[in-house]
Amino acid sequence: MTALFDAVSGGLFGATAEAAAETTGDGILSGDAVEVGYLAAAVCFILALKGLSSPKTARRGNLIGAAGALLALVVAFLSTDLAHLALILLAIVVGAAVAVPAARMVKMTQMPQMVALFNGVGGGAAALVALMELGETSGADPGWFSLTATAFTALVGSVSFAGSMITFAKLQEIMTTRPVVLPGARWVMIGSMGLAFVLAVATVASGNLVAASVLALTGLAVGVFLVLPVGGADVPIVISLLNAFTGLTVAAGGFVLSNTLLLVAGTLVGASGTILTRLMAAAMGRSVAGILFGALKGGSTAGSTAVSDRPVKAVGADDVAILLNYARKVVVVPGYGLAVAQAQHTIRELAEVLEGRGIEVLYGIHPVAGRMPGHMNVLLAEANVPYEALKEMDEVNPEFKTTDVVLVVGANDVVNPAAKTTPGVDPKTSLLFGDAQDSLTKVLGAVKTL
Amino acid sequence: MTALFDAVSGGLFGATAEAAAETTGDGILSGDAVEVGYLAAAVCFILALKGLSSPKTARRGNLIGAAGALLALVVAFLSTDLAHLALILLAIVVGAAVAVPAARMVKMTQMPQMVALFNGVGGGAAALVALMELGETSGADPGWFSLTATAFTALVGSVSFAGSMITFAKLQEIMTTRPVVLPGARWVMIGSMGLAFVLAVATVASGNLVAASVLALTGLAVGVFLVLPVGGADVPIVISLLNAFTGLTVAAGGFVLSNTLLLVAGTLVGASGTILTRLMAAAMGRSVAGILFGALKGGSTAGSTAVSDRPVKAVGADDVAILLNYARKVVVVPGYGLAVAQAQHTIRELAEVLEGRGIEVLYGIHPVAGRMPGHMNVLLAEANVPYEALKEMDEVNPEFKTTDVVLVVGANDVVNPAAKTTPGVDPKTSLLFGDAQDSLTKVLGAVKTL
Amino acid sequence: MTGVALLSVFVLAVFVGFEVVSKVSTTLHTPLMSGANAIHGIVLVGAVLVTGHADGIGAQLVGLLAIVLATANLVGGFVVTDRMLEMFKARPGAGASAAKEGEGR
Amino acid sequence: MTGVALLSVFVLAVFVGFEVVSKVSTTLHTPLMSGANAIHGIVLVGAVLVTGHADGIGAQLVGLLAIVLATANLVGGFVVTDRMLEMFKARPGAGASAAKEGEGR
Ligand SMILES: NC(=O)c1ccc[n+]([C@@H]2O[C@H](COP(=O)([O-])OP(=O)(O)OC[C@H]3O[C@@H](n4cnc5c(N)ncnc54)[C@H](OP(=O)(O)O)[C@@H]3O)[C@@H](O)[C@H]2O)c1
Ligand SMILES: NC(=O)c1ccc[n+]([C@@H]2O[C@H](COP(=O)([O-])OP(=O)(O)OC[C@H]3O[C@@H](n4cnc5c(N)ncnc54)[C@H](OP(=O)(O)O)[C@@H]3O)[C@@H](O)[C@H]2O)c1
Repeated sequence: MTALFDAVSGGLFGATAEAAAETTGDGILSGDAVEVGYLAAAVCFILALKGLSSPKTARRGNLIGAAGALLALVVAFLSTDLAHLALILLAIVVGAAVAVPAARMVKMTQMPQMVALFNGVGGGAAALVALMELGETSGADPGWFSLTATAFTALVGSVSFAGSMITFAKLQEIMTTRPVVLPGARWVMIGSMGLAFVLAVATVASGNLVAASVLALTGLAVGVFLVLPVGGADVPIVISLLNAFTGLTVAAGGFVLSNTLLLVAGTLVGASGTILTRLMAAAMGRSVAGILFGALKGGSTAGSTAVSDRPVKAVGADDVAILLNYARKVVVVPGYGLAVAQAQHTIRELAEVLEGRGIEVLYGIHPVAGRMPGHMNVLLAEANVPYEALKEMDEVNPEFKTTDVVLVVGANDVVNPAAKTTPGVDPKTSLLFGDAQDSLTKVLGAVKTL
Repeated sequence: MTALFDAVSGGLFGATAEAAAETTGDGILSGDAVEVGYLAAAVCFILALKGLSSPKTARRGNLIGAAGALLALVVAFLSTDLAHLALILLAIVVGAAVAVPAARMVKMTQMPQMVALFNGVGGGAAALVALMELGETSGADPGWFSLTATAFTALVGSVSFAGSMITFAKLQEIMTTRPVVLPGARWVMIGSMGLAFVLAVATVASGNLVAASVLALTGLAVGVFLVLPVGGADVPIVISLLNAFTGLTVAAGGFVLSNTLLLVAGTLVGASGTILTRLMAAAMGRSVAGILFGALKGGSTAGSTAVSDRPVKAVGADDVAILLNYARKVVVVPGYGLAVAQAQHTIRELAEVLEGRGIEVLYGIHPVAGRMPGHMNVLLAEANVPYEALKEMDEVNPEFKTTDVVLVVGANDVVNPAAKTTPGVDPKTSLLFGDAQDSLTKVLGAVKTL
Repeated sequence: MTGVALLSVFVLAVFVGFEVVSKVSTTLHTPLMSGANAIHGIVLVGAVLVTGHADGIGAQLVGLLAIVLATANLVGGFVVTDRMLEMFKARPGAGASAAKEGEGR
Repeated sequence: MTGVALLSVFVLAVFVGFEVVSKVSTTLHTPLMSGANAIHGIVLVGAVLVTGHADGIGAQLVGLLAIVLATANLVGGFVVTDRMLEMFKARPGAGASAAKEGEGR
């Protein structure tokens, strides 16, 4: 017992402490000042996540996070004597010059792709950092603990990179949004995971850069095969999962570099991302394992698409307008179709007209309507719908008792399986076929003339 | 800037690291194994607090905490070569032999005293530990950081000890429960706080054991004068505050000894105790500063006791029984009087009889009814009232709309100032005078005969 | 551990302490306070270590006193908390209406 | 920092991460995910430090690539989150009924 612990700790802590000395010893700031600076940045990140958890403080929270990142970067530059300073600054400028316009100009409906893309490149960067650090320390033995963290970073960072790129391609409709199940995919997946395991063991045992690099390449394959069989409806959950993966990767990178800030920031994201993923999966009534491995077990992860034979009541825009006009309380249930048709402004205008006539209008937001959880909130907020009117599923369900009309806009897919919580879907339901934008514009015109 | 930070960190981190080596270097377990053991114990404490935050997991949480403490103690014994082992074990046995029977035999109404007492001795122990550590390291300079922690521990530990003892004496009615405002108390308080400040500076500057010991004695005086002017009604808040103080003291002790476990455990208690104190103060509509210093600013902290001239409607037990019997929904608001009269079993029996007749019975618990927050819950739980029937103020307030009878048992004091949230206190109120136990027994008998 | 490491641990523990109890219901205020009270009795570990390294007879006596006090805090705290919690049990199947209301929120 | 210190910090950060987001409303899931996504872009600090100590030209190029990618993650993440949140504003005085309902809970 004692002997074991001693052996472990010899390998475990000797080299990391040395590495810390290496990276924080020779700059303008003392090592302790650097650590205190990193701690302050970590606190900023915690406050950022806390702020982001409440609508009133969300924006300030994000700014606090950005301030923390800036502080950390300044501290890093002052912490040690950096070679190639000009090139490093240039690379930062290039990265910012690409990302800022992209982030500024992206359309609201394309936000999810953007998040997936940024997540992927972050994971890729973490994997590259771990490989480089391994290359640098090739002489000394970094110890099994640090090597395990290196292998983890290289593997999971690559998985996150490749998975996010496939997700991006699916969302951007560069490739099909349908689940892709290649013949024998199951065996390819099992094989590449096995290979990754062997390579990870080899990396830890030998500290060999080649083994770690091949491990990273295997990670790319794992990432691709992990996300390919996921159907469009499950994509939001996968983005959240990959986000948590990148967080854990960065945390492992913190162990590799003995850097508290990477450790805390990555762990925060990994832990909160895991919770978020579970919340989302629970809201859709799915298990994360089912989403990832369901397709491989046979069939895609998309729901059954058997067409029901029940007669539906098709109505025109005028009928809908009349229904709305003589209601006292209307709940709008927006869905993916609202985003596709960019009809958020029209629905807001319609709601305002109705409110002008004393009709109460609420929005019932299914947690996974749209392409990401909360996508509908962002979209409606863009159209200046105040967030007080946006109700979550739990809040809005009791409202239905006193509601006269429920207007389901491009959300048949979320309302249908949710039939148990949304009463009266069958006989009292009328369908207005057509594009959400066209139809709503017609309804709006009809309401105005009443 | 750089020079400053370097100077700071020289004093700051040199000696504490050395102290760590001293206390964890020479035992059966390696230093790292000890740290991992302490970390596991710290995790147990976090899980304990998490568990204690939910009724279903509370008991398990407490057991997890106890298991963590046991683990930590075993690790401590194996961490270093301890002298006087037999005496140390004997002292532990003595402490346990005193505490366990006391904790087992205490009556439910006397729990608050017990908590205050245990809290006080913990604070005292922390102060003694800090003084001893200072005495041990008298040769070397422990650095300003460690000395600041020492001064904090000695002072706040003593304040917590003395304050808790006064609280105990008040609750146990060894002394008056009225606020005690000695003439010139304000100046004594200001004087002893000033003296404490001077002594703390002296301790940090000189590292002198005598200065630190006098500081601790001054802390005793501060503690006494802090709690004396607090009225009985504010005592629960003060217990909570002193609990947080002891937590912070132990955390500072962790800095003094470079012991992660004391640091984490103490900080957890300090942080959670602070939140708890604020929650309680908010529920009573008081500020913590007002409670502590209100009496000194002039007058006691007890509420005004001006007798109202409004006519009251006095009724007999039979009338109450009839009111209850023909209600559909009854809310019981228990208070301090229920505890004093030990009437919890009678009220439960009454509720069961009423429920047997199809009447819904809820308990509306004011957060600070009784002698401690949640005191009523503990008391009613003792009488086998299920916790689902216990409603907090926020939950029960909407219920009043549909409630026919509100039975206020020994809680006139909490209901009265809360008149704004409890509708209809005035004309619809009837009073049944007498001891809670007697009266309830009469009411119960009357209900049974109906 | 070095000073900065202790500082980092302290800062994170503050956040954990704040967050963990911020959701607690008033029903559990007394047991929570009592449990937290028990936890800071872990100063016993500090008392044991310091006493085990104490030199003079005076320091030893003070140390033993600290151990007695800390043990009372630790052991007594957990026992008294357990006694409180022993009594918090759910109604055994009966009281459908109360249980329903409990879930209705 | 030593290995155990890092481990302690890691464990505490896990608890902070779990607790901080466990109360978030679905309204904020997308911005929260996006903000968390930006935060892990702080791997830029690691990329800068490693590149600043890189020896070979190959390692330097890889390091610069990592810096570009990490910067995109960090900067783009915060900007896109801010854009999302820009749109979450309370109704300016109007909509008394909605506001009332919001507080009613
Ligand atoms: N498609 C994707 O790339 C993607 C990506 C991520 C997440 N998701 C999620 O997956 C779910 C289903 O995905 P999917 O690809 O199978 O979507 P889909 O079936 O093409 O469309 C989903 C819903 O949107 C409605 N819709 C689409 N275009 C519309 C328009 N122009 N006007 C009005 N309504 C319109 C559809 O209405 P009808 O029932 O009337 O056809 C349907 O109810 C979505 O709810 C979304 O949450 C999809
Ligand atoms: N007293 C203490 O040592 C102490 C300590 C800590 C906290 N507190 C808190 O301080 C508040 C007021 O303290 P206090 O000392 O001024 O208490 P108190 O006035 O003696 O009693 C408070 C309440 O309990 C009722 N009560 C007392 N004995 C009763 C009995 N045998 N049967 C029925 N009802 C009985 C009183 O009813 P009537 O109005 O009918 O007299 C009054 O409403 C209490 O609510 C408690 O939360 C008190």
